[in-house]
Amino acid sequence: MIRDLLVQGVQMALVLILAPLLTGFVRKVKARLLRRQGASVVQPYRDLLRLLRKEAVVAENASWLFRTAPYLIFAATWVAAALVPTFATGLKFSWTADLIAIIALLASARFFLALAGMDIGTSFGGIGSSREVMIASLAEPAMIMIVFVLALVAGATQLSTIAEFMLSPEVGLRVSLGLALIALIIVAIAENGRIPVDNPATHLELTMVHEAMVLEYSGRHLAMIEFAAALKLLLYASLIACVFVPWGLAPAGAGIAALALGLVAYVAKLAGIGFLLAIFETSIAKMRVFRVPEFLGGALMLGLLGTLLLFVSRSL
Amino acid sequence: MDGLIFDIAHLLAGGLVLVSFMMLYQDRLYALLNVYALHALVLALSVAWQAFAQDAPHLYVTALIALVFKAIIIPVALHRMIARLGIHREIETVVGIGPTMLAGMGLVALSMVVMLRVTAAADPMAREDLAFALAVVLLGLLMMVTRRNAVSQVVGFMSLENGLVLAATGARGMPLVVEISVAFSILIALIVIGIMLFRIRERFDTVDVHALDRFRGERR
Amino acid sequence: MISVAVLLSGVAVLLAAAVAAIALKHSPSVTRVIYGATLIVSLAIAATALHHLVSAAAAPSLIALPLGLPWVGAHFRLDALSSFFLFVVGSGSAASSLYGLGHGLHEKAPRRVLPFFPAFLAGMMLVILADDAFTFLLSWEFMSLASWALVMAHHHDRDNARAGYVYLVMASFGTLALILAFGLLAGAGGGYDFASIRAAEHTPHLDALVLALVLLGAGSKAGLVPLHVWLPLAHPAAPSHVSALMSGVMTKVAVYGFVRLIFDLLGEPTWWAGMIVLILGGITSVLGVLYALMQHDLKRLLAYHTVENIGIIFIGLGLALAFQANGMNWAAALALTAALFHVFNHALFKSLLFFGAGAVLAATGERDMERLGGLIHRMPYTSIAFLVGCVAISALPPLNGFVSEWLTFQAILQSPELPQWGLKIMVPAVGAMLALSAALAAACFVKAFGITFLGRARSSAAETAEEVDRFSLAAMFAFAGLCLLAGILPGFVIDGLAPVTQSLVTGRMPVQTEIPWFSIVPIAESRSSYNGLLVFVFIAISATLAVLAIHRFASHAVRRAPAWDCGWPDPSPETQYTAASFAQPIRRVYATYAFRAKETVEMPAPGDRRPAQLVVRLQDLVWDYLYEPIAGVVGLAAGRLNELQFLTIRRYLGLVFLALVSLLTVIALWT
Amino acid sequence: MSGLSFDQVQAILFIPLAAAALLGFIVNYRLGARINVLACLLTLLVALSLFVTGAPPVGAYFLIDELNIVFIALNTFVGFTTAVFSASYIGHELAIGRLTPTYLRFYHAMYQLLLFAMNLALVANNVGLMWVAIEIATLTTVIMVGLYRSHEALEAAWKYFILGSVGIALALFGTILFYMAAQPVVGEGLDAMTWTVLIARVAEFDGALINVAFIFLLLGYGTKVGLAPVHAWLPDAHAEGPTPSSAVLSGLLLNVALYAVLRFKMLMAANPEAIAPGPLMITMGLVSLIFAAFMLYRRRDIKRMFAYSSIEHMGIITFAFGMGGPVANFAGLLHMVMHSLTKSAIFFAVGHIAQAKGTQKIADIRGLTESHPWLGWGLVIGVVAISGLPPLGIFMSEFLVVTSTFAQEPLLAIPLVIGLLVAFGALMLRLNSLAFGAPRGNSAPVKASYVPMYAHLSLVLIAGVYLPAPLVSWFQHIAALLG
Repeated sequence: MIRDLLVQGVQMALVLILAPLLTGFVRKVKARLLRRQGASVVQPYRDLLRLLRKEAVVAENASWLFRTAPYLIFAATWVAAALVPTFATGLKFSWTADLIAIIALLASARFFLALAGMDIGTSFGGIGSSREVMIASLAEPAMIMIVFVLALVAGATQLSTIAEFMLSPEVGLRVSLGLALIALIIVAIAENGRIPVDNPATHLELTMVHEAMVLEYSGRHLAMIEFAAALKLLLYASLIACVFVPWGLAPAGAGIAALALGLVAYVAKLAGIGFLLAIFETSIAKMRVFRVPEFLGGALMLGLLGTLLLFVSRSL
Repeated sequence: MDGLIFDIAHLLAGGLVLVSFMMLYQDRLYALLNVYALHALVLALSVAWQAFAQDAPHLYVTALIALVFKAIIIPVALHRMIARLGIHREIETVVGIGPTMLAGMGLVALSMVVMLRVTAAADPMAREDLAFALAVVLLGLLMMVTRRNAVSQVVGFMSLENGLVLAATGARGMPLVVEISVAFSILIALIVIGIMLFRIRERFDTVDVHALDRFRGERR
Repeated sequence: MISVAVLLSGVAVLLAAAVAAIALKHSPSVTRVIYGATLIVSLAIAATALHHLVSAAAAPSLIALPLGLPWVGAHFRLDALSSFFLFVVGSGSAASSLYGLGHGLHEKAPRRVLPFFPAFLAGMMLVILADDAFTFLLSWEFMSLASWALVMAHHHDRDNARAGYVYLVMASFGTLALILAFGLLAGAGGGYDFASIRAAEHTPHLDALVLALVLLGAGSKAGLVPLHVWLPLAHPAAPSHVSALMSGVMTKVAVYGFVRLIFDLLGEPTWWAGMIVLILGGITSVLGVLYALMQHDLKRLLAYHTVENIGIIFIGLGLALAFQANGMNWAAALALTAALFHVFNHALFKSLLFFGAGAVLAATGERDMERLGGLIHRMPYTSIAFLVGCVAISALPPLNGFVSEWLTFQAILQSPELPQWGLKIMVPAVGAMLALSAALAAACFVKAFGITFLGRARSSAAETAEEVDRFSLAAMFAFAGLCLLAGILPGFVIDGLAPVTQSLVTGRMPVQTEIPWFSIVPIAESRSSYNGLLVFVFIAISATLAVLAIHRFASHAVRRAPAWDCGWPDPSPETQYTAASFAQPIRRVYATYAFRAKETVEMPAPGDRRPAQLVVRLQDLVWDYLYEPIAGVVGLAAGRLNELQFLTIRRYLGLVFLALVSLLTVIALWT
Repeated sequence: MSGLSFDQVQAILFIPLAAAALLGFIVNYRLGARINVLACLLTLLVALSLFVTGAPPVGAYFLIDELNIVFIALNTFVGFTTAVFSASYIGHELAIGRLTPTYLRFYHAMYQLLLFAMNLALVANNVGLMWVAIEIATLTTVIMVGLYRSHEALEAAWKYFILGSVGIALALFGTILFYMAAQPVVGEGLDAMTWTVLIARVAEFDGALINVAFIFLLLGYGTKVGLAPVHAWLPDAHAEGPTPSSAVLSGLLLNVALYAVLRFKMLMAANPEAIAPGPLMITMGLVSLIFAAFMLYRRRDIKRMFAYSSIEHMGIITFAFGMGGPVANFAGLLHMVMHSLTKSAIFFAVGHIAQAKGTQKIADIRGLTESHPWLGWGLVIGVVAISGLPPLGIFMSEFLVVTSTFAQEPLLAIPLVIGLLVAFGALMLRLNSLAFGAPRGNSAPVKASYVPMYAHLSLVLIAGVYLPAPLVSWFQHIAALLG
């Protein structure tokens, strides 16, 4: 019992600790790929600490929603991230939320973020919010279709169960899973506001989505939002790792050694995913906002196709 | 004797249909009225014959009404009215005389077909009478429908009514025949008076029914 | 016997209240008296229904009165299904009455509202209690009529008059369809009481016709696309607490009608019935939310959104039919539970949102979102309640909307075990539609809340708005609280629904309240589970932790400053994003196909001083291609036939003549 | 006992006749109106006493059975309420000078004569006598329709007169044919026209002959019922006559003519060789229903609109009787009673509305529920009732008609339902503008008698929810009689 709680606690702390590191790592790799020196991988930690220490400048007509939203967003994202198996499955509270609920938790976070963007009543806030919900309106169904594929393959929406199933030999190679993986990557890119959907580094007004929403934030509020963004990136990376490269995951009730092994494997997987992400981002240009629906619509179609193909392959 | 009675009744009823055709053929009002008087005369004869044949003296009253009222009073009254009101002497027909006659033929055929199906158990005289009466009724209605002039419509109605009387008298022992013929005479009188009234009130230029329609409550 | 008698006497009190409202119309306290009475009666009815639902001895309670159709009588019955719906109706009515206690004082034409409000409640309750076809339809149409009168309360507004007209015609259409359905079900024998309908054998081709007619009848009342057109016109036109009832509760009565007829009376379903309902539900949910997104009128947006939720409910019902047809009773129970749970949820949050919209309307006199904004400052409590409603309706955890959608998804995931290919393929596609509509719903309510309550005021009315009265707030917070409760403790609701599913599809979900930590598990824990309570607690703890930690160890200083806005702040509220501009990206992506949206920019020539204009034209294809042609045909026929009013006497005689000759010909040829 | 009963029948006929004669000499309008009401009340009481004493034995000329006692009760009741309404209506017309006492000289006498004629038609055991009575009724109403002596009124009366005369002629021909059919079987003379004799022996009649007879009777009396396509007199006569006469026309005269059709339908049904009368009646009923439903849309005159609504409902009733069977016949009877009560209530409302607003044009009347709440809501309830919405009585009859049709002939239910819906759409469209919206035109209160209107409407409301068991079993009995 205590041990279960402990493992769960470790997981919660782990995602918190690793999230900025992953962001820093991606930035570092990107910089190196561009033949820049780049900031240190721990730069995000420094940024967060700096922001936390500063006083928050809040617009005059900001409401209570503006000030509470960052904490809610952070909390929802953190809870979601903590529920994804990272180094071990069968966590104490893993049954609290299945994959659909995790996605919905992220949606809650986005809901408040979009509202916060509109609170001050500026045109940039509105532009960001409206684009964000438009993108989400496609990304979420695409994600649900991915969940369908996984759930139909594994017979469950519980991530631990899915991961365990993926480890078992009966999975085999399936076209549907490949389609789901591609779709998941597309969704992950869109959800995290990475190139080519959004550019986390831009402040060019007409192209930004996420940054436009958080334009008015500063100080600790901004820190919370940035932290949540980093957690979200980590969450998606963990999700891909846990579902598609589940090797090394410690099963429920595993010993310390297995846990340690899982931890190492997890960090390695994250590094790999971060590296691939950086390569992908440097090799591609940002697309126009209204190309994004087509991009995400592709993901939705892939997910649906994956589901349908599953029936074909099952009945054969 | 029976054969002769039947033949004469048949002849008179057939004559009534024939006169109905003659009315359809007329295109001048005075002539129409004259033919109508003939129609009424034939009816009176027919009714009288029925009274004799059925030995029903009360039918003589009906025959008398037909003779006096329909063959004399009404035509004369209409004559004078036409003269006084200066109505067009021509009858405006909706379809030509020819097609009307054709339609009339069709109607007579129809009434024969309809009536002769009646089982032979029925009194043959009544059967023939009914067939002719139906033809007269339909021809009268056809006349009302194909004539624009109110006077000729009234004449059409009156010939229709003659058909009814023919049928009623043909029906052996039918009660209330006299009463009905009186009631109808009153009805016709009212219609004629109505036409006069409309004229006298000088609200309508002619008694053409067209003029009435101009005063419809709900105009397009 | 006892409980249904109690409920009927409650309904009688409501009807008496309607009469009293007419009698007391000059009394100054009539508003308080009537709403107070309806509040008490509704609460009592809801409590009785709940008691019947949860009490173990849930044997149906029957009563027959010598009213209604002479040789049938008026039968009333309280079983699990009706007690659940009666609870929904009762609680919705209670909240609405509570709201009316305060909101009703703003009413400009109370005499046109007060008599009909209790009558409307009584009508809805009678529909649910009715146990024979005649009583059912009588109450059904009475309910429509009473709500029509309420829609016509503000009859000076031309739009309302039109709304009332369209509403009543559609309602009558639906009733006629239901009459036909009952005619089919009862058969030539004329056994109009439900017991004999249930006992009768039904042939399959009859099933199809009954299904079609019930979809027309109940679907038109519920607002299934393409029969939804009256709904967004009529619901907003009524006074707000009535809108809440119409949207939140009356549509549920329609769902009840569907469930009662199809699940209960028709008996064993066929799989394609499920498929049809499923497809209709999917289309309805997506189109409904897209319609809603395009609206700038707050109440109309909510009304359109009702269409979406009805779609979700029908998806659940369709799934239940499909599973039941294949003997998968446990899955059917899951799907039916999901649908009924959503019925309950939607009643809660849609009423809540309409209450909020009514509060905004009362405070500002505006329904147009383009003239609102910044109300979070002026109406803090309303905005909190409204926000809860928005989160709940957007199906976000940890509130209740998510639970029912999650259950629906879980039901969808059982589809591989269905044998029919059509269903196998259609169910995931409908799942995608459901996901799409859920995501769009979130977008829709970001817009609704963001434009109305956030930002800066767009009109002086919004700038000077005042918080509404305590009764209105009490009603809103009561339902907001229920939304949260149902969201974090869904197991109780699911268990409460078990008798209903047991009676309809002879299956039930596993007992939830015995699972530790109040988790819900539809099938097995390894497959899927959700725990709203823990999610709520975790979020609360983590947020609190973050706040405490940051305020303790880092900074808690706040400085107020002008908005940054990338260095270009503009004090004019016009520079804000509007409702239309917020919806623009979504309009571009979806509405181009769904509504043939066209944007045209009118750019005046240089030197011309007119402002440039962006005109957006949306076509409602359903209206244009379904209802306009029908209206056209009726108009054409009326125009053509109308010439028969203007014939001459001669021509009329001609008609008589023709009729006579043709009948004689028929006789001549016939025999 | 029998002597007493026979007196009742005589009284039903004698009271109106005597009152008519008396009223012919009374110049004073107020006195006339009072005597009129009183005479109607007396007749009503006598008619109601029939329920207590039971049906008297059948006579050669007069007959009281389960079927016509309904009609008689309805006739005398609506006659009485209309007389009450008429008193206040005509009073107002005199006050504003639209009518002068000269015009009204024989109004009340005519009213009583009309009631007499209708009662006579109902109690007649002789088809010839029935025909005579209906002709008298027609002539009387022609004069009442022409009461205002405006162009429109005279034209309407003229149209009614001509079309009615042709109809009457056709009906007479049909009657003669029936006599001809009966004569070989029953023998010559009165017996061959006595209904009770006919119904007993009709099975032996010549089927082909009574087929033709029925066509003439259906068209002839159908003209009076107002069935399309022989309806043409009806809208104008309703629109242009004084409103009490419209109420009596719609509420009573149409029923009386329908009663005549029903009597012959019963005869037809009893003859094995004759064609079933059902299809003919169903066709005419449906044609009337659908035709009138569409005609409702383009109406600009409020009274003419409700006249078309009468055609529509007569269509439904004829349809129901044509369908036959216990349920449909029951529904037809119920519908007929409900329609009479509702439609006359509507005409009561409309009459006062037209007086209040000074116009019958729909476009000029608006917002009645606001300017004249009692009249406006009365109209709303009336129209709601007439369009078949619950909880009013017509809903029940329409429910029964539709369901029984659907059970017997599903395909026929479709045009029926379409017709109902189209008519509903039209009525509601007009109701919307009449009763709601900002009031237009004169808003001055009007002196009106609301009692008849609301009395009718409450009866209709009660019937919609609760029909007393004796009434039901009685109606069921008649329905069985009708076959």
